Amino acid sequence: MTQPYRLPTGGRIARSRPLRFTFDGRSYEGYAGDTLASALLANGVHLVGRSFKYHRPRGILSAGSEEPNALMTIDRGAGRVTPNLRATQIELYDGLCAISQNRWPSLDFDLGAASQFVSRLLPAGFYYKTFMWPRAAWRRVYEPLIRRAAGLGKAPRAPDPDRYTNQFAHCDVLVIGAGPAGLEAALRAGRAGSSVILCDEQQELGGSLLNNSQAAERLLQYTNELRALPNVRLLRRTTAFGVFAQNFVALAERINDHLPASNKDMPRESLWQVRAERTVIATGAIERPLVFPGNDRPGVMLAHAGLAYVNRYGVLPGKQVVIATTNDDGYAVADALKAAGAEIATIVDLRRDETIAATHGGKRISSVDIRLPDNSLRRIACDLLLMSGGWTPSVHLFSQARGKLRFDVPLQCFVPDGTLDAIECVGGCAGAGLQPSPATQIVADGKSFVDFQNDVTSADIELAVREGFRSVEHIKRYTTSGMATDQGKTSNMNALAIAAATIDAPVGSVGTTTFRQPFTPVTFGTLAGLSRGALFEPVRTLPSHDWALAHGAVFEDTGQWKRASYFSLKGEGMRDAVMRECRTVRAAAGIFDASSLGKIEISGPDALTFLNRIYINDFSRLDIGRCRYALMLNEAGLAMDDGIVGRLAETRFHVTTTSGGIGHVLHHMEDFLQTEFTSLQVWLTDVTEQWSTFAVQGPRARDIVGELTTTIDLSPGSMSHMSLREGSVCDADARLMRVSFTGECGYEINVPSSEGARVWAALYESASRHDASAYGLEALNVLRAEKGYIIVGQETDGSTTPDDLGFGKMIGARKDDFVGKRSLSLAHLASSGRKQLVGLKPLDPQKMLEEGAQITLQSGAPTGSHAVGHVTTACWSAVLDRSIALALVENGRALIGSTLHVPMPNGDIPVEVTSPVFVDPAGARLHG
Amino acid sequence: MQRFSFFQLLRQSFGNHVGWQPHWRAAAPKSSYDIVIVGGGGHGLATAYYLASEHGLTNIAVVEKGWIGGGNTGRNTTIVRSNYLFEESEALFEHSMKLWEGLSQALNYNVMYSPRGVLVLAHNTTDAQVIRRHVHANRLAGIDNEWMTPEQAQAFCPILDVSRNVRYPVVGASLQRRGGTARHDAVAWGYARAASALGVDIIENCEVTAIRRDARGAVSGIETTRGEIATHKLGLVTAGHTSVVAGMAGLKLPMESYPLQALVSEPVKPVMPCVVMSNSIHAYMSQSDKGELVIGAGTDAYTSYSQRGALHVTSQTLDALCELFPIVRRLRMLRNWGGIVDVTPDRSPIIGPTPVEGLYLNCGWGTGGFKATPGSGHLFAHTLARGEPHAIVAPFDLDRFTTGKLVDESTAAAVAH
Amino acid sequence: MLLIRCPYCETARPEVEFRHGGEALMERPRDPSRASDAEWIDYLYMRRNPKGPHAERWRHVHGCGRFFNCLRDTVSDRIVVTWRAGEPVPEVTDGDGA
Amino acid sequence: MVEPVPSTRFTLGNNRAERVSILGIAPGRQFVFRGPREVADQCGAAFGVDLPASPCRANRQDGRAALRLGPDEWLLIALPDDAVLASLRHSLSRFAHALVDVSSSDAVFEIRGPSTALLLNAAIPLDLSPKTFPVDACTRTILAKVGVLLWRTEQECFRLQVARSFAAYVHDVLAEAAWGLPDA
Ligand SMILES: Cc1cc2nc3c(=O)[nH]c(=O)nc-3n(C[C@H](O)[C@H](O)[C@H](O)COP(=O)(O)OP(=O)(O)OC[C@H]3O[C@@H](n4cnc5c(N)ncnc54)[C@H](O)[C@@H]3O)c2cc1C
Ligand SMILES: NC(=O)c1ccc[n+]([C@@H]2O[C@H](COP(=O)([O-])OP(=O)(O)OC[C@H]3O[C@@H](n4cnc5c(N)ncnc54)[C@H](O)[C@@H]3O)[C@@H](O)[C@H]2O)c1
Ligand SMILES: Cc1cc2nc3c(=O)[nH]c(=O)nc-3n(C[C@H](O)[C@H](O)[C@H](O)COP(=O)(O)O)c2cc1C
Ligand SMILES: [Zn+2]
Repeated sequence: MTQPYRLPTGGRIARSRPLRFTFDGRSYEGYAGDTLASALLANGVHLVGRSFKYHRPRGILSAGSEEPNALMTIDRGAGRVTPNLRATQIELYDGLCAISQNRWPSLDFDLGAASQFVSRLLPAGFYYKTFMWPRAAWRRVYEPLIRRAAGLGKAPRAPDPDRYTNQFAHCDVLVIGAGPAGLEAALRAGRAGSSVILCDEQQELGGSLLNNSQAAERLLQYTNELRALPNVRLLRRTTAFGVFAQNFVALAERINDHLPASNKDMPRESLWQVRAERTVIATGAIERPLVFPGNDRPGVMLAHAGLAYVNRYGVLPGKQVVIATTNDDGYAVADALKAAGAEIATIVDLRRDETIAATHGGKRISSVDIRLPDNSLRRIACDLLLMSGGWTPSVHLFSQARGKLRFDVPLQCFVPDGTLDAIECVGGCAGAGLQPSPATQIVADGKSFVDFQNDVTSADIELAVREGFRSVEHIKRYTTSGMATDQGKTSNMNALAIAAATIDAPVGSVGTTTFRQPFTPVTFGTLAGLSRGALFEPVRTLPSHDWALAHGAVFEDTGQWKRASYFSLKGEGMRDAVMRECRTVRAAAGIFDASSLGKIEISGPDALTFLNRIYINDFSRLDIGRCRYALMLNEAGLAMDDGIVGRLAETRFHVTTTSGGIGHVLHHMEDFLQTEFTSLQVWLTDVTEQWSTFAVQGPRARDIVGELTTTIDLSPGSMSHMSLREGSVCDADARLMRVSFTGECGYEINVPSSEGARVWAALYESASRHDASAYGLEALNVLRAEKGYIIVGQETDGSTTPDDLGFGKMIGARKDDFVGKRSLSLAHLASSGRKQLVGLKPLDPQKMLEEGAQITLQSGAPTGSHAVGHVTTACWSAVLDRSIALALVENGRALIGSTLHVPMPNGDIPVEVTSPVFVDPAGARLHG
Repeated sequence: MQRFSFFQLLRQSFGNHVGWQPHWRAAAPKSSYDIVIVGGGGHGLATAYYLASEHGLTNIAVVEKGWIGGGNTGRNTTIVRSNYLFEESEALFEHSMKLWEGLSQALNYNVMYSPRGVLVLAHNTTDAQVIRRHVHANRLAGIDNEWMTPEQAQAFCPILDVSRNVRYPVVGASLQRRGGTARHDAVAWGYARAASALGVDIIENCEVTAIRRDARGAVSGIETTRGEIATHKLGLVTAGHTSVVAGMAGLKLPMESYPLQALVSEPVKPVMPCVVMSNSIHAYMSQSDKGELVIGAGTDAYTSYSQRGALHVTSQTLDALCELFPIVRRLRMLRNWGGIVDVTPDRSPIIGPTPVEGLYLNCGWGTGGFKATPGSGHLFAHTLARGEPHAIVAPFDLDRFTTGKLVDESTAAAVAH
Repeated sequence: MLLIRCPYCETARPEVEFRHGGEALMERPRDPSRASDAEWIDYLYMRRNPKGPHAERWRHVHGCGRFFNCLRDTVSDRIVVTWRAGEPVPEVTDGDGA
Repeated sequence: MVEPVPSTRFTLGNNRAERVSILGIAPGRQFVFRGPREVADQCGAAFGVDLPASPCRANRQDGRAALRLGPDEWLLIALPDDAVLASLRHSLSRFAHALVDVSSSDAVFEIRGPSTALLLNAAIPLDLSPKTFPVDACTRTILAKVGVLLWRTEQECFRLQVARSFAAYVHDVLAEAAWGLPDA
């Protein structure tokens, strides 16, 4: 028979829409409007999972997001496997496939349950006391065993194909929770014309009203009116999971997990990040379980969960019911179940000194032993035990917002103590309308579970206290109570009460553990949102990108930029391509897209003064139309960035930075300009993307550029090395600099970026006519290393001074001050024996060095020897046809000519220390 | 001290575990101590333990304002490694690594040191250069660290995506096999238990509110929420709060306190055998023995003592991890918290004496001091006992800021934690 | 994500538009070359790092680009007030500057 | 002039296209003007549009616009064939200021439709309600992971500028967000 426990009438399910689903491969039927939990109960399935540590059979405890037991894996096909979902929150859809967890080989027959027999050996914290011998066994034996046993569900094997989105939102009032309290708050604000967002984690608005068959009419009125208000946004299936500083609230909306697999034209989940003028927390209260021996058996359920299954889902979770309660709610629930046709076997009222002493049954409860006031035991048969230990307000969000709590004695729980600036709690969450529930004695011989999911018993908590763990935070960590996926929603108050009783301190003074977000677990994908794949991080491309793609470029990443590493012609390998490009540049010329270089236009009457204070150089004699290599330090005196400063006019400069450096450099400059050199009239404009920059380098560079401009006189007499001209190139406005990063005669053409691709194409045509070709980053690296030109970040490492780089003379000696100058005279920065930039030539010219390799004075240096330096750049020089390197070496300049050693795994490589300039030290090519 | 062992466990299990004793004595403050350690985190407790066990000094108190191990020790991502770049740091962290290897046995407390390997990923040429420089430096120093191809890295950590067509491809990685994780709480409790057994007073709920100094300016004692305590040697081991406590002695430090967040996922069956760190994309992850993925990132942008951070920082960590490990996108964040890390200008710790006589510092471990816990305690105990820095910690003195001899791992290394 | 009022844009803006600029009201020695090592290091590295009200700088880097000052409680992260660089520290009433 | 973004309407899934469209448009001529208020007035006079005095506001006239981006910074926008730069330079030559041609820097999108603000708020944390961000409000801000310039030109239309190398990213973010747009 299908759905034997479904009531003939009642509930909010759609009986006209039957749905099929499977649980552990068996097929069942439920209705639209069911959760997986209610549908399983309708089919009489109570055993739904196994506990974390002892693998005890577990049933459904609750009807909401607080569920600790009924965790399932939902399989929606490859990559769409989600572990650890709560059956009480999973909405039924046709074809739903649920799988139980933490059992092997099956839920019914689980070998892991054997751990119950040794459970005596596994009290709280047992693992701190053993598994220490022999030493290596922890890693090899014990830890792998523990790891295999632990963990709940299995992670999916394939990447998640679903998509996620994000929404920032602003409103006057955010209401969290759509029970009666939240609905009313939202209505009041909505009617007053405020913009309102009302969210609830459930599929239907209504909260506790959904469980009340008499309230259906009222609920409908509420929701109809809210829906009609255009200034109210209703977000169902949306959990408010975090409250951050300044009333910033994060919500996770589940958009399509409740729909059959076919419906995929929408994101799976959305992250709402809400800023409201005012937040109303109306998250209600969670019923507390009772702690007694065997309280974890399938068929033991929270009283109001029983009510919810009857009234909301039309399911009778049991026919013969025992109710155990500390408050009057238990009686109301009894009435409702009775009305639905259940037999109420008895009501155990803990206020009358009665308790549950034990439960019996295998995978489902079959009877309970009740200890009567006279200490006698009475066994009563039942198939359902409903319990109510009072209510715990859901103060999680209020507490996350750093709201203060106070212990309420009649309710035996913590409630909000006042309100916060923009946040208030209403309804059950504020402790309003909750049944008083006196503290009752907790009987606990035999396993009485406090934290169901992590299998923490009352004995574990007592043990922790006995072992000296008296702070609640210690007790939590030692026992792991409250650390499971439900974060102790049903257990924390009970754990506290037991701890307080054991320590013999008032519960209020023991305090709670810290509430942290998320309220319920949130999908990583939801938090990542749109940021995925190509959207994870912008890809920035150069003006020549499409051309490069078509010309065999192999790209590499520099920050966000994709830059050509080399151009592979007719299947050339990297090394061949790089060597060809190097030779071409030195023999004819090469063109290189340097557009990623940062560019700043600096103008204003005090621009020169400003530059003099920012760079180590003295620009006072830099004429209009000239440029200069410049080095910038941080205030600690260490090299930070370099570039070219070109003077366009008396009060205007064109300045370049490294490709990654622009943000950083501009920030640094603005910092000094705005807060230190405030009297200077200077303005900085980032023109990085205004200008495309193409380098043309090589003996024929002049011929190539000459073909593209008629307005600029390139003759060496007119435009010598380090000069700057404005004019036009390829009919585009251009800034042309004669500069070189290769040691060859070279130019950098700057044209407006909108013309970049066109000019590049023309440049390539012209270059081709002169036997020149494009070159990439790798060749550039070789060409500049042959000249001993540094790359900031490669030859420098955040501990490098100008003098270390051989730039001592570049420092404007007549300048009183520049950023970083004062630090250069600190003892260590001015000391001898610092690492200095030198060249290295392996004695065996064929031997390549590795970048980052260490350098020692002696050969065969034993382990632990001091490294006098390291290789910063290593490459094969095409023109010298040998291996060369740059390095930072202690006292390096004094060591030129001597031999040092580079220890490698298979032996030392002896190297000669040389000048860092390997090619054309006199600069004839440069100035040619 | 009641010895922990399997047999003890067995024996106690027959007595329903009523025979277990407190791990450490809940001491009340005495009127004076030879040395007072302020801060009951891993470093402070380790210091006390080594003072007692190696220097025979047992009239020692550790005063902790809350519960021991509740600071950064109790909220860190537990990565242990020693593959630092500079010789000074290599010596410091390797000293610690050696102690980790026998720590469970030394303390008779299973700290679950798990040398499962730490992979550091390179995503571009610069990363690769930096990481290989570490590998070379470490090999010379005798510290294990090896360079791996993307395929080798994936073989070691199968859920890693090493395909080339992703936004940040893995171009290589370094692996320190002896690196791994340890159980944070157990480290604090294990040191506390062993120190307590040797006579050290561990005093919880005892916040230092003032530092007393005599006419010469030397330390003479402290005021706490549990009364005054006299002492002539004070070791501040208060991590994120060091500026506050040092301020009580009129000291201003080169230090700022930032929020650093971490999070765990819901537990799942083992998917991740090692620790993976990626600096370019600012994230690192491992899986605890209980099954949660333990995840951390860079600090939040502003200084704060609020022990929480911003959601966008967490989001950015997770988007990066979902790119590196595509299967985790569907897993769920269970808990997200923050710590307060004390960051120095060169991201290296400060250990040693101060201009205030009798006042010693052990702080500035920033985002990466958990791994140093045993070594830091060991060397700081030596420094306190002898009144002068141990050679390994000498380069990490406060003076280095005045001479400019910084040990700047951050700029060179681009790797934290 | 903090909400920070930019005193130049005169509106409260999300934290991601800003960059933290460290402790405010630090004096760079007027003539660094005359500063002693101790004075220089004090400016360069020593920080108050207070627990409680903290005067700090922010830059509205993805907005108007200006540096400004801000008084924030580092325990609650509550922003008390923000003001323009170079202007006197405003009198703090209990209003929320954000 | 080659446009960084093709001037086409991007298709959005389902009926979402009716709620919002994203169009790449020509940036026109653009200049950054920096200088003190007095010079800004001169500049406004020469440009024919007063440079706004209130923060984050735009003034417009006859195809030209002046956006105040910072206390001493304005972005001047003119039509593509507007040769105003030379005359501006001339009128300002006596004053301390900066005037920088940035016409090629940015790509420009026009985003239009009843759900425009909702779409932008998928990636921009700013409050874009007409109350706080009315027509002719403008500012630099953050969209997903990049800095952008946002200007509300009509109740249901925004102009969004971004450095050209980020254009593809911004477009793709908006397209993905549009696909997952919540109900209005
Ligand atoms: C999220 C996060 C992740 C991290 N990840 C790693 C990692 O993977 N690997 C790694 O090596 N490191 C990591 N770290 C850093 C590491 O946690 C710390 O460097 C280390 O734990 C510091 O230990 P400690 O004992 O010095 O400080 P703490 O454990 O913070 O102890 C300091 C103690 O001082 C107490 N105290 C403060 N003020 C007073 C007072 N006035 N009176 C008395 N007591 C006081 C505090 O309550 C605290 O208990 C991480 C840190 C964080 C926050
Ligand atoms: N029998 C009792 O003692 C008891 C228990 C609860 C409520 N009530 C009565 O019901 C009324 C309380 O109603 P209420 O509105 O305060 O509570 P409620 O339980 O009716 O509603 C709370 C709602 O908040 C939602 N919610 C909780 N946490 C959430 C989160 N983080 N994000 C999104 N949604 C979340 C829940 O799904 C639920 O719909 C009171 O009048 C009270 O008397 C009584
Ligand atoms: C390595 C590690 C693993 C953790 N695992 C869990 C966990 O499984 N469940 C949990 O609730 N918290 C876990 N936590 C977080 C703690 O509950 C807690 O958030 C953290 O110690 C910070 O303390 P606080 O949140 O009380 O301030 C873990 C923390 C660490 C450092
Ligand atoms: Zn601003």
